[in-house]
Amino acid sequence: MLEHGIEALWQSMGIANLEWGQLLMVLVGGLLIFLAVRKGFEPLLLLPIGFGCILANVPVAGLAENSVGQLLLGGKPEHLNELAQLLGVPLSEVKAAAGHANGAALSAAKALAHNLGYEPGMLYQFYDVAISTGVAPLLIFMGVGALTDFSALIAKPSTLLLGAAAQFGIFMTLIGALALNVFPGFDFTLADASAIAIIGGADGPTAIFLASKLAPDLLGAIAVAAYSYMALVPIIQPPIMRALTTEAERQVVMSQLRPVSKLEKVLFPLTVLLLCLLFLPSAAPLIGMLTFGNLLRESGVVDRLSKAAQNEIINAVTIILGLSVGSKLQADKFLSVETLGILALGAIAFCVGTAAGVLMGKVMHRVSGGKVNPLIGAAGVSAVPMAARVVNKVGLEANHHNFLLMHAMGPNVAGVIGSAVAAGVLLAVVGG
Amino acid sequence: MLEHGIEALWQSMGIANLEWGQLLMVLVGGLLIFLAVRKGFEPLLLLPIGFGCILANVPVAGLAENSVGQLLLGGKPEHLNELAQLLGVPLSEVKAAAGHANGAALSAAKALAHNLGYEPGMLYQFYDVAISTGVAPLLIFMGVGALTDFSALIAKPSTLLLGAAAQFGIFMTLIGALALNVFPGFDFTLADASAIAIIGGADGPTAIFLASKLAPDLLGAIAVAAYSYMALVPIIQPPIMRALTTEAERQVVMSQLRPVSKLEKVLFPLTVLLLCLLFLPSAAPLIGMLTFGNLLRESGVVDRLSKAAQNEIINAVTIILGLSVGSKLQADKFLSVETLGILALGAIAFCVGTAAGVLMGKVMHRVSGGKVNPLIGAAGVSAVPMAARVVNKVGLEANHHNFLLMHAMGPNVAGVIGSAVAAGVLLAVVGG
Amino acid sequence: MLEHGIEALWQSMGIANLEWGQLLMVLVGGLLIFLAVRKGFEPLLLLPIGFGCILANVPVAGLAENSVGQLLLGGKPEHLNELAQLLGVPLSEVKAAAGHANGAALSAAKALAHNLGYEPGMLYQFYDVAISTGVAPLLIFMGVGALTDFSALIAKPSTLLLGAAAQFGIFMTLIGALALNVFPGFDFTLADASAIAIIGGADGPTAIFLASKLAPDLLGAIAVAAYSYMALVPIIQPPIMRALTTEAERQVVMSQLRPVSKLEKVLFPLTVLLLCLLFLPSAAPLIGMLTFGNLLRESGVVDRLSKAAQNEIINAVTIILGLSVGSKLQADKFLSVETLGILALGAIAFCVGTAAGVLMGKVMHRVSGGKVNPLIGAAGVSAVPMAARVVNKVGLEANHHNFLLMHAMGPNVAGVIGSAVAAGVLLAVVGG
Amino acid sequence: MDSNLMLEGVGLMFLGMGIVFGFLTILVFTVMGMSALTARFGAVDHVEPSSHPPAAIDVSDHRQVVAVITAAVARYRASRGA
Amino acid sequence: MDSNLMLEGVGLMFLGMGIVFGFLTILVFTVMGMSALTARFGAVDHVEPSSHPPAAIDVSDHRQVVAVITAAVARYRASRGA
Amino acid sequence: MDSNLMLEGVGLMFLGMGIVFGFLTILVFTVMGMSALTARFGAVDHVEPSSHPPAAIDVSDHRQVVAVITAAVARYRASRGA
Ligand code: NA
Ligand code: NA
Ligand code: NA
Repeated sequence: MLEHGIEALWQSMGIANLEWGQLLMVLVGGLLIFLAVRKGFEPLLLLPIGFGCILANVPVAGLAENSVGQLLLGGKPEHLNELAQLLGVPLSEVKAAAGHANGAALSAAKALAHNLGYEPGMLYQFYDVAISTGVAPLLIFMGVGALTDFSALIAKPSTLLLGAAAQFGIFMTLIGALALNVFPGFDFTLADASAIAIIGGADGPTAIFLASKLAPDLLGAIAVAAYSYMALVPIIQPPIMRALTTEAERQVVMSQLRPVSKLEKVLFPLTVLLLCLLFLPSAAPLIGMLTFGNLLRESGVVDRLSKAAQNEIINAVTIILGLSVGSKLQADKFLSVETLGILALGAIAFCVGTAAGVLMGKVMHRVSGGKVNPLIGAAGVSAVPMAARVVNKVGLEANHHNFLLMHAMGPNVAGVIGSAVAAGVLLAVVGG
Repeated sequence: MLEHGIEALWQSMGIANLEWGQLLMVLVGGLLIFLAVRKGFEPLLLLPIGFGCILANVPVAGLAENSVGQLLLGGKPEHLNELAQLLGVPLSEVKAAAGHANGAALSAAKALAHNLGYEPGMLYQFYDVAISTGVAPLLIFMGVGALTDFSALIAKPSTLLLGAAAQFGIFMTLIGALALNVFPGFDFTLADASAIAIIGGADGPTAIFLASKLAPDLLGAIAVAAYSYMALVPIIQPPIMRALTTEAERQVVMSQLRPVSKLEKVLFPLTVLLLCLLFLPSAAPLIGMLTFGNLLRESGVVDRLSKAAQNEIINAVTIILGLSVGSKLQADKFLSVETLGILALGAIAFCVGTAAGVLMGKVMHRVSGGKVNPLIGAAGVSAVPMAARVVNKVGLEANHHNFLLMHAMGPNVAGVIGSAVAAGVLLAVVGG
Repeated sequence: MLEHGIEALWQSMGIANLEWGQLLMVLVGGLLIFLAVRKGFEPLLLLPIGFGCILANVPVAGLAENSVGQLLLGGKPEHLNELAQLLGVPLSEVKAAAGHANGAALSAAKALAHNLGYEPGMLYQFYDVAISTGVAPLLIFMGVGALTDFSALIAKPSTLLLGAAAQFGIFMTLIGALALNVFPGFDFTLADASAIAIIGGADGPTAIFLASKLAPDLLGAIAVAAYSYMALVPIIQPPIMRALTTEAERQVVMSQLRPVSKLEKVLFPLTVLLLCLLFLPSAAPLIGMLTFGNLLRESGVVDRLSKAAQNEIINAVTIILGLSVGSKLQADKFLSVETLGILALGAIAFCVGTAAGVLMGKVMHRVSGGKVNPLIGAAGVSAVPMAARVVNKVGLEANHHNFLLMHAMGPNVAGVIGSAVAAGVLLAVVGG
Repeated sequence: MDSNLMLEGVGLMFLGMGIVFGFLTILVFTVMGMSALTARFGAVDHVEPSSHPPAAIDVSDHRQVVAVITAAVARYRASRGA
Repeated sequence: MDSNLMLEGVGLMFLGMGIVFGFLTILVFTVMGMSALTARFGAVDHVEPSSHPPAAIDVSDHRQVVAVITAAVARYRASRGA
Repeated sequence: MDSNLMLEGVGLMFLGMGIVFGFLTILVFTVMGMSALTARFGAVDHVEPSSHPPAAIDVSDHRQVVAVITAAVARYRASRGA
């Protein structure tokens, strides 16, 4: 048994099993960590995602595999035989058959593997608990609600329209994804295209939540694209903002926002929830948790819970969520031309969303008789608070005394609501 | 498919599906939030419960439904057929049959729905993980233990008898619940009556724990009643206290409590645990976690863990617990005459418990030769620390220099142990 | 039914059911708590373990039993009959048969008990979620990574060899465990022996992780031994260190360590991970989480997450982990001659590991031309940071100006990596 | 088939943007109405200080916070002295 | 049937109050005994300062606390200065 | 059988110690190489201060920390005054 042991050990070594794809994905993971650590690209998410990516591609270990995957990876021949028998295929096709199994067959295969003593890998368990259930992105959304001050939006509700316009990036991307199907190698369903499109929402938890429901296989690429482009907002947005506005428009100084009462702040999340209940129940998980977190914050009577949502819970969940997303960056799923398509579409999504927001800003500029600086429309893509800061910066370039930050916060947080609404529409129509 | 999409979207809108019951429950949820935020009614629990109530009654979304409920809500005809076939009923009766399924049939129906791709709603998942398992109320009880100083009780153990007497409210309520069965519309089993009775324990986690074991369908109403009346303690108790005591009794000044050594504080939770082990193992989960939390606190060597139990854990669990309890406030379960009965019985429970505590206080007043102020008996209902503060306030009315707060803390924390013991009895006899 | 109730209550009392073994285990739990609280023996773990031990041995309650165990404990006769039928044994043998069931039979028995309404006990649930899955020890290992500063090791990587040598304690113990099989009452398999051997790693989470995979039944004894001996390091190590070194060797003053750059600290965890990926994927869960935690710490861009890993997460997980380990201290499993063997082997493991580390230190002393103080080899067993402090203390005895603490930190943290590597080898060869 | 899918996508785009704009426009007016109502009943805008601090579980909070801060400040001073 | 249930309820009431009083009465005496024993062995009532701080995982705690507090106090001052 | 198991155990010991030493020896050299490379590119050793604080979710963090500390210090003082 010892020779068998040594042989087993050698067979268990990474270098004896490392595939090119896995090596490439390890480099991708390293790149994500590099971007997070050295370039400050959304490190709270991209560092765990990058690390999870490396772990998911450790050969043999199968950290991102379910119990059936573990059986396939290191299973004894008799166990593989049992699995083949269960799936009704010859032994040579068991791997492919298991990969395509779903519904009752997958459940049965998992039960068999579990009874034979194979347990799912660590990252798979994280994914199963945190993302499959939808719980992790929703808890993060609750934390976002508890961290967000909607005052600017309440003071000037018309900025909600800027948050609406910027969602055009989502739907243009949807068209783009379907258009890509004319190229060989692309075969996006309407569900796939919808999941990809949500990148244009510029909102991480919403993107992860929707992708986990509509296209789990693409989740890794979608999350990476969403967070990467959010980090690139300061580079992507300014040229578009400058191209679409005149110097005079950019110089517009906006009047100070009125103060907002505590009661308004308490009623705002309840108002949003009520409208969601009446008109778009499919957005209820997202809008519900966002407004719940915000109510914890604004009610003023549950500071313990508000702080927990803003700190302990969001931090712990972010760690698990990041590793779980990373688990979807397995070579065989990520290394495809579709991923390149998703990355390209993501860039388009941000550009179109920004442009749509700015154009809507120009409309409001006209309608308001010049009181609205169209730049703030760019903040409608969300990417809170980076997009608002970018608006402020571009505004300052045009007029050194023009601080647009607070005015951009309105469309900025409106964009969060807007993309949750868009996600609700996609879930209702495509996910039904 | 697009027309189908629009049709699906309209069908998916809340206003097209909102039932009267759901609308009413949304108002109930709003009322709970109002009481929590504006009136300070136990906001840590009632705010999440109220919000969970609204979410649970969002039409179509089915946030509080299990996977079978999701299938029934939005399932394709062929899937409904499969379910009907599984349950052995015609298609027209599948909803009713699924609602009554339990045991193996329910397991099979859930497996079918899961294999067909239906996933339980967010709130159902929270409930399933947090309350069905009993874990959330027990973790909160651990936190209560870590937050509670039993010194006053150790200094004067005889006050435990006051905590015992106040549990009479529990058992009178049990009789009351059974008596209600003479009215049409009421059909409480012994298990139902026991779960309702525990409201008299004036202890939230104990009530939720017991109700989840004995009468899950009534859990929502029971939890709402328990926390609401706990918030009303300053209004409910004083008249009863004044009616049952003489001015002279209320003026009794009690001698200062002796200091308690650190060793006593460490041994106290172990002592309680040991008695529970010997005499009432069915109370072991509750008493075990309470004394564990208290040992973390008093041992002085695990401050990291004690602080975690008092803060991070209890806060995070409270959020999930509150939303989970709210998920049980679905219209079809909550809107019944039984709920009104539970609310009425809850009021009786608090009144009887207070009265029994005060009367026992009078007994101790006599026996001790006038050294005990009978008011402190009212604190025996627990509702820590509100009941003790009420005692202090009523005592100060009678004698402006009579601070009873510390003396009332003894029966107050004794009431926590007392109601856990009562819960253990009910579990052993009724839950067996 | 009331007489039945009283009878049921008496039958449900602890004193009517307390077995000698349970009483003994309650005393063992009390002893662990005493050692934790009064003697400062690793209280963060031993206090929860001790408390969990008492809870697991509460008679009747079955807090550490799965749903099948609950059925056996308090099941109705007809349910016991169903179980016997399922297992294909007569009613009289159902207890034994259920105890030995595994694989598909166990799954079926659990499903039956669940469908009949029996739910697993609280501690069993904790164990199932926290340890069976491997998640809790891995999250603690992440926290250890986030709390550990590897600077000393990076400054002097050759000290890794001291961490390697000290793992000899592990493999000698493995031989010892197999040798015990010559005595009646011992029947350790290679998996059992491997799980026991890991005590020599002097690393709690690694020991719990490996034992949960290779020998869950022995996990309680292994964890207790590991943490107890870690607390005894200041007593166990010094005599061995003095016996194996000369006064002159102990007086060696080592040159100050070079400063380590931030970039090195960031690259170190990635380097370790890469080697693990290439050469020992079976250690990937342990090494992965350790290096992930360390990267969170050193990257400097995710302080929120690093603090969460060091505090909230590790504290909450420690509480659950401790109680879960305690649940494995049930009388029928713990009270056996094998436990005594494990305790004896654990002592050997620490002694041999210490000796091997010191001897390797002597080799490095020679090779380096006397620059290395051989005492620091003793820190290679890990037991961070206690072993390093012991080295410092023994060094100071020999030379009052000889502060070895920083030099001992290198081998000390190397020992953590070393035992994770050893665990990986054992998993690959034995667990395959 | 493909052009069919494309058509569906375009339809979804119009539908989606319509609903997003519709929903947020309704929200604009609802928030305006809410603010107007709030302003009218502005007198009640101060949460009455609840006479009874509500949280049973907060019983020892205050003392703990003080203790934690005391310890923290002491350590901070010690660390400055060191 | 109903009156039967009622009878059971009354029985449960007596049983329950009996056990609650019984349990807590035993607890009264046990706690008294525990306190008496404790007083007798009062000399050992001070936890000996453990010579070795026990928590392996606490290694960098102190430094971190100091760092956190230092940062916090600095921010506090900055915020006052602002 | 038993001696067979013993043999396996001895084999596992040699294998295990071999791999532990092998792995850690490779690690020694890799870390040395890493440090050498790092020293060569030491000029880039300072993380460029990212012009955009990255965390969307940190938006209100600073203000909260200040608020918490302010409150804490106020309580601390109150507790000293008391
Ligand atoms: Na958005
Ligand atoms: Na009570
Ligand atoms: Na070690």
